[in-house]
Amino acid sequence: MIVTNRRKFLVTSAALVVGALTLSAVPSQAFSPRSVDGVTATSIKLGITIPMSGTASPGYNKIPGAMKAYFDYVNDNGGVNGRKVTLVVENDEYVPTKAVTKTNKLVLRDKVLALVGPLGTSNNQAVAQKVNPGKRGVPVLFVNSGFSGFANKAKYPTTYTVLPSYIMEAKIMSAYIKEKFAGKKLGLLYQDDDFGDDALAGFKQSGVDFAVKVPYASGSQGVATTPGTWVSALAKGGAEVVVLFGVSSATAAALYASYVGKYKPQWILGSVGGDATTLAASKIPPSFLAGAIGTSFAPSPADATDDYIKLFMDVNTKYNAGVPFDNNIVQGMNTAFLTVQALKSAGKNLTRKSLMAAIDKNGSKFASAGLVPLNYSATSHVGYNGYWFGTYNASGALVADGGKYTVYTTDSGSGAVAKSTYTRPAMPAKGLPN
Amino acid sequence: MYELINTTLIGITSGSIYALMAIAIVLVWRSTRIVNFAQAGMALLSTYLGYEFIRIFHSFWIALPLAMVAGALVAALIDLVFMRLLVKHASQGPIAAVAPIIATLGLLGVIRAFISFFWGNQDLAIDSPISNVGYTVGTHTLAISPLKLAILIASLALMGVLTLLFQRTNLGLALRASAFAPEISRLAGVRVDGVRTLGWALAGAAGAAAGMLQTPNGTGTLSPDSIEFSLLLVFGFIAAVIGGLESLLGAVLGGLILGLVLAFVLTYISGSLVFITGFVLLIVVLIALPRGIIGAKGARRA
Amino acid sequence: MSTNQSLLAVKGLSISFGGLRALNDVHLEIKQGEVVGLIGPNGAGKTTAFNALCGLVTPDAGEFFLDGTSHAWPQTDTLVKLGIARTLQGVGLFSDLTVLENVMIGAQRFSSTGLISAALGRNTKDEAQLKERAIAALEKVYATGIAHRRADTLSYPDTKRVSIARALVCEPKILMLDEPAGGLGAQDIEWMNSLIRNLTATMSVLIVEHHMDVVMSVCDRLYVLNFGEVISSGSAETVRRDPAVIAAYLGTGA
Amino acid sequence: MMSLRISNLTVDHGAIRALDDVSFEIARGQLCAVIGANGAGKTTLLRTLSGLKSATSGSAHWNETNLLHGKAEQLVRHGVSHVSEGKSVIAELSVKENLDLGALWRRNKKESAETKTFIIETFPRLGERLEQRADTLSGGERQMLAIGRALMSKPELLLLDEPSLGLAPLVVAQIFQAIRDLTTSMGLTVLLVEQNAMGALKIADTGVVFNLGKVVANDFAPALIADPAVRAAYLGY
Amino acid sequence: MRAVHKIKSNSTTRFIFFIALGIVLFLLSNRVDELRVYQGAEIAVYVIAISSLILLTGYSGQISLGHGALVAIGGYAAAVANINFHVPIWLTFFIAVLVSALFGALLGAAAARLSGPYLAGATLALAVGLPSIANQFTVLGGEQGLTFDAGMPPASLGEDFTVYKWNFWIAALATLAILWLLQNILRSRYGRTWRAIRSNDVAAELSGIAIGRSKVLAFALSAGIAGLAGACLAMLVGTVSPSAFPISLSFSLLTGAVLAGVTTLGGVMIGAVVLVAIPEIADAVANRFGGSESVTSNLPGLLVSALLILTVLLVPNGPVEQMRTIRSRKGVASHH
Repeated sequence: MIVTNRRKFLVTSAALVVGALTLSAVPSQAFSPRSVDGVTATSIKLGITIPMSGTASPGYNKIPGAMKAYFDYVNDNGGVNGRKVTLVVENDEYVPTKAVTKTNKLVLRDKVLALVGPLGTSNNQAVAQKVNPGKRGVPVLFVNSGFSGFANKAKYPTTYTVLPSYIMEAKIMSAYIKEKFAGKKLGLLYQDDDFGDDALAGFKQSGVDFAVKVPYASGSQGVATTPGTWVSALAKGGAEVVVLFGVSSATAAALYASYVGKYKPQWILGSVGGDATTLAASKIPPSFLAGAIGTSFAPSPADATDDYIKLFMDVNTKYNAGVPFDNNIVQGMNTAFLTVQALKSAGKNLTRKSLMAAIDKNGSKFASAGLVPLNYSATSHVGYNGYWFGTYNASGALVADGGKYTVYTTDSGSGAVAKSTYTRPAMPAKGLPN
Repeated sequence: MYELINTTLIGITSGSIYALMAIAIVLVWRSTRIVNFAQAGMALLSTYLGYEFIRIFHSFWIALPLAMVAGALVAALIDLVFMRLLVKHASQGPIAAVAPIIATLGLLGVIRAFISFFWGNQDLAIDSPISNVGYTVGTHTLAISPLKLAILIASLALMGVLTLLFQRTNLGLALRASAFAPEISRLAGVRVDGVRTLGWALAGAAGAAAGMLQTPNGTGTLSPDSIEFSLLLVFGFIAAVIGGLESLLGAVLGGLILGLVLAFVLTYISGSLVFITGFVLLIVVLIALPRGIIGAKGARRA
Repeated sequence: MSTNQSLLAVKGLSISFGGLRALNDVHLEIKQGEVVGLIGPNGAGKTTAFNALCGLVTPDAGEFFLDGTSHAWPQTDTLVKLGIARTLQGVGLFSDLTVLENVMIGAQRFSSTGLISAALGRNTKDEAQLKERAIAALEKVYATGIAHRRADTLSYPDTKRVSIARALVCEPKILMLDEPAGGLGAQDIEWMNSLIRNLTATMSVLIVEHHMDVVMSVCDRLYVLNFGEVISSGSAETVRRDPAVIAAYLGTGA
Repeated sequence: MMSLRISNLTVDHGAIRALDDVSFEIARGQLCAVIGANGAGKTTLLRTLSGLKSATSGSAHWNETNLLHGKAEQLVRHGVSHVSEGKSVIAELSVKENLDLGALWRRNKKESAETKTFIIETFPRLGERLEQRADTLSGGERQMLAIGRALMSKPELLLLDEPSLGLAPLVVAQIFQAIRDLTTSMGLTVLLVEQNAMGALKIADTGVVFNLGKVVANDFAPALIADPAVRAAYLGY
Repeated sequence: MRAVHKIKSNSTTRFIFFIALGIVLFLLSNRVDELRVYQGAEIAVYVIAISSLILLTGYSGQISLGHGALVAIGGYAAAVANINFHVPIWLTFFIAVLVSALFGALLGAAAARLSGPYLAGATLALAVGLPSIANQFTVLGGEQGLTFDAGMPPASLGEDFTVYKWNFWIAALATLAILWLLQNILRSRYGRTWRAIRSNDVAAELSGIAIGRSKVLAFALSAGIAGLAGACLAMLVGTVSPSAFPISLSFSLLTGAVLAGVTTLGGVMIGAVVLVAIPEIADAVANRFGGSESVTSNLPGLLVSALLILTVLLVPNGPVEQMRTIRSRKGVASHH
C-alpha cells in the first residue's frame, strides 16, 4: 500500500518539478543589455491584442492585417529612422482573461516597445488593472475603445485614446438632433452596459429626452434573438427619430427587424454600430441603410477622391493581398499611420519615454486620415474629439451633409459642442510621415 | 394583442428550427445511444458547404438538398472513421459513461478549427431566398414571413418524411430495431453497424437543413463561432431532452415548447434571461418528467 | 437465545409490474439463528421478493416486522443499519476498487469520520479500524491473499467470497445470499455449505438458491414460491414430499 | 455426416475463463440439450457460436461455415439463428414487425411470406395478435414470438437459450413440444440450453453437461437421465 | 497495530511532501521571470479547477460540461463580497468557496436525479446561460463586470516583489492546500464511497450508502473548489465579467481533466500545464511553418480538441492511470 502511495507522490512530484524546471529552463527573450525594450538598431517591435477568432472577431480581425500592411509599406520605404517596424498580434478572443495573459506575453516576453490599438473596453480595463502598463511605463497607444475613462491620465498614465468617446458622441448627436429634429418624438436603442451608460450620461447632460428607451442586453447573445421585440417597443412608443447606440450586429439586426416589421423612423446610427462596411458584411442590403444618418471622424472608405483613402487602397492592394477594403482597413491603416508618425517624431533615440514625450509634444499636429482634430498634449491623452454627420446613400455609403464634412467637436466633460473649422494637415509625400 | 400573436409566431418558427436540430440529436441517440454534442458543428459545416453550393449554382433551393446530402456524407464519415473506433476503445473503464460525450465535444472543436482554416473567421452571408418581410394584416405586420412559412413547412415536411421512413419502410424497421435492441437485431440478420451509420447520415441531413434554414432566418451570416449555432447546440439538445430523446414527435413538441417559452420570456421579461430560461426549463421538465414528455413509459434507460 | 423469536417477518407482500402480478400476499419469517431457503422455478418471484426486502422494489402492499415489532418498509441504504446485509447475484462488486476497499465499503457503518477530519487527514485510526475489520472478514472467507487485487481481476468463485465478506463485515443479524452456490464447483460448494452453517452462531441467513444439494443440506426451513405465491413451506423433508412442489418445481417431468 | 463440430473451444470473459477446452459434435437434424448450473458457461457457448462473442482459441464449424470468423448478422445468412436468453423479442415493436425483422435480409419476399404463414399456422396465437406491441404478450407468447422471429430467417441450426425461463409448467410443456415438433418437421438442428434439465433432456436426442466452463458429460439423452451422478447434481436428485 | 502505524506514517509523508512542494515552488518563483511566474499562477488556478472536476467526474461519476459556471460564481462572489460588503480580500476566497458550494449543493440536488447525457446537457445549458445573468442585475456590473483588486504584496517583501509573484504565492498556497485536503478526502471513506457508487450504485446502496446525499456532497464540494479557482482567477485577471467565463472555459477544464486522467489526482499537473502551454506550442508551430493569422489563431483550438479525442481513444483513463495499470498488470502477471 505504502509503495503505491509513494509512487503516486513520486509521479506527482516528478510532474511538478519537471513542470517547474521547464518553466525556469525556457529562456526568456534574449536580452542584450544595451538595447531598449522593443527597439534595436534595426527594428522596432510593437504588439496588439485583438479578437482574431471567436464571436466578436469578424470585422475586427481584419485590423491587424491592415496595420501590418502599412508597416510593411513603410519598411519597404526605409522604415522609421532606419528601423523596420514589426507587429506581434495576439488573439484574445475578446475574453478579458486571455487579454491579460496575452498582454503579459507581449510585455514580459516579447518586450514590445508599445501596445498599439488594443481592442475592447473590458479587455483594456482588465489589462490596465492587472498588467498595469501604466506602472511599467509601457505606452498603450490608440486604444480601440470609446470609453471616456481611458482619457483619465492619473489612472491610465500611459494610455492614449484615439476614438472620440461615447460621451462626446452623445453630446454631439444631441446638438445635431436639437438642430435638425426639434419637436420630434425621440427613441433610443442602446446597449445595456458601460458603453450605453456613457451615451446615456452624454444625452442627459445635453438635456435630450427620449420618449422611448429600449436597452438591449450586450454580450451578443441577446442580439440574435431579440430585435423583433426592440422594434415593436419603439413603434409602440411612436418614436419618429431613433438613435441607435449599439454594436454593428445589433444595428444590423435592428434595421433588418424594422424592415421586416415595416417600421420606418429616421434612424441616427452611432459610430460603433453605424459602420456601413461592417453592416454590409452582415449582408444588410444597402437599401436598408439608405436615408439613415450616421457619424464618422474619418473620410468614408468609399470616398476615392480622398488622398488617404487612395493611399490606403493602394497599400491594401499591394501589401494586404487585396482584402476587401472597408472601414476596418481604414481604421487599421490610420492607426498604423499615426504610430509611424509618433515613432518618427520620437527621433533616433527611441525609448518608451521618448515616444510618449513625442506624442505629448507633437501629437496635436500629427497628420492622419481623421477629419477632426487630435488633442494630445502634455495634459491630455485624448485623440480625436469630434464627428461629422452624413446620410447613407442607396449604395450604403455615408455622404456628408451638403457635400462637405461639417465637423462638430466637444469633450467628455461639460464643454460645449462647437462646429470646428479644423482642416487636417496635408498628407505627407507618398503617405510616409515625416 | 398583436404582440401576443407575434410572440407566438416567433416562438413557433424558431421552435421548428430547434425541432429540426432536436430530430438530428434524437436520430443519433436512437441509433447509437450517444448524445452528439458535435451535431451543431456538423450542421455548421454543412451550412458552409451549402454556402459553396449557393456560389456555384446561384440558388438556395438547389443548395439546400445538396447541403443535406453533404451533411449526411460528413456524418456517415464521422461515424465510420471515428465513432466506431470510439465505441470499440472507450466502452470500458470508469469513464466509459462520459467518454462519448467528451469525444463529441472534441469533435466539435476539430470541426470548428477546420472551418476556420478553410473559410477564415470572417462573416459569410447567405441571402434569404425569399422575402422575410412579415405579412400585413390591416396596419399590423405579423412576425410571419414567406421565409418563416417556408421554414415551418420544410421542418414539418422533413418530420413527415422521417416519420414515414421510420414507420412504413423496411429500413425504418431496421433503424428502430437496431436502436431498441441492437443485439437481437444482429441475431435477426440486421447489419446494425451499417444501420447506425445510416442513422448518423439522416441526422447529418436534418442538421444541415436546420443550419441552412436558420442562417437566413437569423442574421443571415455564417462564421465559425456563429451564435446561431451555439443556440442550435444548446437549444437543440434541450428540445430533444424535453421531448424525451427517444421519439421524433417528442423532438418536434420539445422544439415548439422551447421556442414558445423563449419567445415569451424574451418579449415579456428580458433578453438577458433567454439562455438561463433554457436551463431552468430543462431542469423543471427533467424533474417533473424524468423521461421527457413523450416516451415516459416506452423509453428505456440509457 | 430463544429460537422461537421471529427476527424478521414480512406479511401480505404483494407486488405487480405493469399489470403482471409478481408477488401475491407472501408471508415470510426468519427466526434467530435459522437458515431459511427461498426456492422455486425461475420467474416465480424469488428475486423480486429479495429485492422487495431490500427496498430495491417498492411493494404495493406488505408489512415489515423487525424483532416482532412493526417497522416502516426499509430504504435500501438504511438496511445495513437494521442489521440486514445482502449479496448480489454474481455482479455485485465494485470492479475498479481493490478487494480490501470493496470490503471496507461494507464496514463503513462503523466509521464516524466527518468530512472535515477526513480532509485534514485525521482519520487514520478510523481507517485502520475499517481495514482491520475488512481483513477479519476476508479471513472468514479465506480471501486475505487477494486483498490488494482489483475486483475485476478475480475469478468467479473469488468474487463470491469477496461479496460474502463485504456482507459479513457489517456484522449483520440477517444475511441474505442470492444464489451463493451458483457457478461454483463441487469443492467450493462444500466450503460454502460449511460457511453458511458456521454463520448461524451469530446470524440468521436467508438464501435464494437453485442448487438443491445446497438448499437441502443447509436450510432449516424452506419457502417454495410459484407464480408469486408461497405454495409450500416447512423443513426440507416436508417440502420435498409436498405434491404441489413436486408438480411445480422439483418435478419428475416437465 | 456430423454437422456442428466444436473442438477445444476456449472463451474468456475478461479475467474469467467462461469456456475451457470444450469439444463436442451434433449430427444434423438432432436436438441437443445443454445443461448445467448457472455460470457454467452455457450462455457463453451460444453467444460464441452465433458470433456475438469472440473466442480465445479452438474452432467451431457449422457444415463448412467457420462460426468463429463470422459476425452474428452474417452467420444468420448462413442458416444459424440464435434465440437469446429472456424471450428475445423487441418490446417496442409489434408482433408483425418482430417477425418481419427476422426476414429483412432475405431477398425472396415470396418465400419470406410463406415462412410467415407457416409460423402463424404453427403458433396461431401470434396470428391473432399481429398488430399488438410485443410487450403486451404473455411470457409464453413472447417465447413463441422469439422462436418465430428466429424461424423467419430460415435457419438450419437453431440456438435456443432457456426458452422455459419464467414460464408456467403447462406453457413450458407446450414450448418444449413445439421445439421437438419443429426440429422434426423442418429438419432443424437444435442446441437447447436449459435450466430445466429434466424437461430438456426428455425431448432431446443428445445432451451435454457443463460445469464451470467444462464439458463433464456428453451422451444420448436417455443415458444422461439414467446416469446417477447427473441425476444427483442437475436433475434434482 | 502495524496497520495503524503504516497509515499514520503515510499521512505524515503526504503532509511533508506538500510542504516540500511548497518550498520548491517558492524557490522556483524567485528564479524564473515574471511571465513564467504569471503562467505558474495560471497553472495553479487550472490545477484547482481541474481537480474539482476530477472529484466530480472521475470519482462520483457525474459529468459537468459547465464547470466554468461554478468558477464564475466563485469569481463573482469574491468580487461582490469585496466591493459591496467590503470584506477583506483573504476572506473573499472563503466566501467564494462557500457561495459556490451552496449553489453546487442546489445544482447537485437536481443533478443527482440526472444521468450521463442529461446531466451533460443540463450543465452545458447552465454554463451558456449563467454568465448572461450578470446583465440582468446591476450589482453584477453588466457586460463590463466588476473589478477585483487583490491588492499589492506587503511592503515588507521588498520593492522588487511583483504583484504576479504575490498572486502566484496566493494561488500556489491555495492549490497546495486544496490538493492536500482533496487527497485526504479522496483517500478517506468519502472517496471510496464515490468510487463505489460510480462502479455499482445498487451494491453501494445495499452497503448502506445514501447515494443521493453522497452525490450532492460531491457536487457541493466540487463546486466549492471550482469557486476557489474562480476567486483565484478573478485575482489573476483583476476583473470578473461575463465574457471571462465563456463556454470554452468549461470545455478547457474538461479537456484538462481528461488529459490529466479523470480518475486520479496524480496527473492534474499534466492537464493544467498542457492547457497553459498549448497556445505557446501552437504559436511556435505556426511561426515555424509561417502560417497565416487564421492558422495561428485557430491552431490552439485544434490542438486541444485533437488531444482530447486522442486521449479518449488511446488512454481513456489518462496517462498516469495508464502507466499504473500497465505496471500493476505486469505485477499481477509475475505473481502467477
